Amino acid sequence: MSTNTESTLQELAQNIEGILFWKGEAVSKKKLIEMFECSEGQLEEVLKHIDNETKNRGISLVQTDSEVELRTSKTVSKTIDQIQKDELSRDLGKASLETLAIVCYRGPSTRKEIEYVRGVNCQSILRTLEIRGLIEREEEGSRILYKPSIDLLGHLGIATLQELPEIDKVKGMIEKHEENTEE
Amino acid sequence: MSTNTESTLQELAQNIEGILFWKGEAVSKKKLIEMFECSEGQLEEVLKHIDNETKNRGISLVQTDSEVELRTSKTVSKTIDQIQKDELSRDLGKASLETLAIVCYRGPSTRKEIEYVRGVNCQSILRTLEIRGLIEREEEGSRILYKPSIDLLGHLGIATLQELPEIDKVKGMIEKHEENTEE
Amino acid sequence: MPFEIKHSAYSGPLDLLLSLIEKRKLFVNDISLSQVTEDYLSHIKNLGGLTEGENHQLFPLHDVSDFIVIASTLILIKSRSLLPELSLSGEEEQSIEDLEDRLKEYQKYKSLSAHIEKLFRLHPLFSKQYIPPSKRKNQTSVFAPAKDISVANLQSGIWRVIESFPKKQVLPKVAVRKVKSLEEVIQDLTKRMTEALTYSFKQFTDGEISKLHGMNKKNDVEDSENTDEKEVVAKEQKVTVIISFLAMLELVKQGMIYANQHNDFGDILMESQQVGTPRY
Repeated sequence: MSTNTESTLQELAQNIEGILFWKGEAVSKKKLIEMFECSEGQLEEVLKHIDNETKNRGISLVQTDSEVELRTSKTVSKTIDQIQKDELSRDLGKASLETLAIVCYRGPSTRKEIEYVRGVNCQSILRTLEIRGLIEREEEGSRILYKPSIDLLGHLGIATLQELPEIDKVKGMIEKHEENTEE
Repeated sequence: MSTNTESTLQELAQNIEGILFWKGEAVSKKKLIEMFECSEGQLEEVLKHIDNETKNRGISLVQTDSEVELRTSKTVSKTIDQIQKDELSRDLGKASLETLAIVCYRGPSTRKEIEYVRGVNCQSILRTLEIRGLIEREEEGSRILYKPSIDLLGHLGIATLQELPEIDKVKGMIEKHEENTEE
Repeated sequence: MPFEIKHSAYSGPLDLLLSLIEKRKLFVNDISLSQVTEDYLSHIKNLGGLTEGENHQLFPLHDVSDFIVIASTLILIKSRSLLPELSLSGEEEQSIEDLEDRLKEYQKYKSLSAHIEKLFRLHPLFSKQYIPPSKRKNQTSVFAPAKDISVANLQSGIWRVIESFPKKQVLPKVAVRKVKSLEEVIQDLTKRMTEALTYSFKQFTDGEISKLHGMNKKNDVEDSENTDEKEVVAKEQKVTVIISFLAMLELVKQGMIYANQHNDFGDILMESQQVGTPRY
């Protein structure tokens, strides 16, 4: 019984890793669940398994809440950077940096929320970042939320948002703040 | 000494696996030896190592005498064939239709131009449209232009794009949008 | 006071405000806010005073209105710090608290954005390279149309795209109202401050009288005389500050004129050159 579950998991892991490799781009978790008729819990377990197996390897698993992608590992970036002809600019403007910091650290945010924090109209910067593929919109009821894309995580060299520096501290602060304001 | 060699080997394995993943196609062994300034023996050792690590995984190493490539494992190929079939027959949906419409109405366009008009990153959608044979790329110097395929025109039942309804009006509006924001 | 930093160096009013505070090595609170009010106002005055040749540095008008809205709250804070006698409405108190909170919140994300800046493309994780079908080995080209591909669907698709084009920047109604209310705030404050000032002068005069009185009475006690003298000096300084502040308010009011003029046009599209034309 237990071996059976394990072998199913192993098989699922193989399949999902294969699909992710074949796709070569971000795949939505919802789609994977549909594809393999598995539960969300099973998928998370499988992804954890793949993530573990790819530790210290040349390939790594990058994840957001909704998507997952196989990418090269941090160790390989230098080598590829050297091979790649077109050097990508490392410069992001102030408006971009602030907006990205908000969606990364604060979590998915509406345009209004981002504008409240930044104190300026953000219509055009959000459009620019969306065109560059650094942020994505997600519809939640009638609200449109902006959130980091997998490509942004790739650019930042992190596998999940949890790897962002200071993220735990900030998350704690935000929760505390919200508790306070609720009073 | 031995640990040092091992760590070098480990690092080399990571890099080579990463490069093979990133390339997504067969790479000549000679090139890898040049790239990493290693010996043939070292390369063989590394490839053996990667081959071992990818046993029972979704990705596996395929080798000839002169070339090496990462591919999806055989066990997964059936699943992938099925998924590919499903994907190729699936309806396009709103986002893809919008992108395809831009390519048709605007005429040959770079990815940047398409994204600018749509206001959203279109990389993944353009790939899907290309894989389905709905659009084709045309290389013009270093630029890549996307245009509707002849098969698509046939499917739409039109001889030229000029036959698209409201084409002049739409073109004018797109041009106006592009002029406005360029300032 | 000329600003050595170009306007484009700020991503918005909170950025400007924060950098003014940090330049003085202060913490964000109502005291530091009142200390940088003049710097801030002289800065936004410059926003309207740029020559046309420099107009690439201009903010779109809706951004200018964002700057002005913050200015209104700063003026309240400054007024209160200068004249504690000035009573503020609940709403005014709230706007001061909100600004402090917002600035602290903004400060947090601004400092976090340094991590993003540092990490961005430092050691990126790469996707598998995409190889177009035309460049793949042993791959036959496919044509896989879908049921929903039709001329009609392309037509409706392109219209959805056109409808999603960003609308030209129209001065938002809310901002117009806020800009208007800023002028009201200034007029109102000028009036209230003049009244409070009169009261201060009265106090000042009273002080003078009591001082004279004291001098007459305790001619021989030097210490108390000194204390009184200090008090007078302090009050004189205060009055000077208030007078210069009122003069400054005038300047701001003049600065407002250009924003007001836009108001007259109502919801008209804003051209940066119009914004750039100096109005004083």
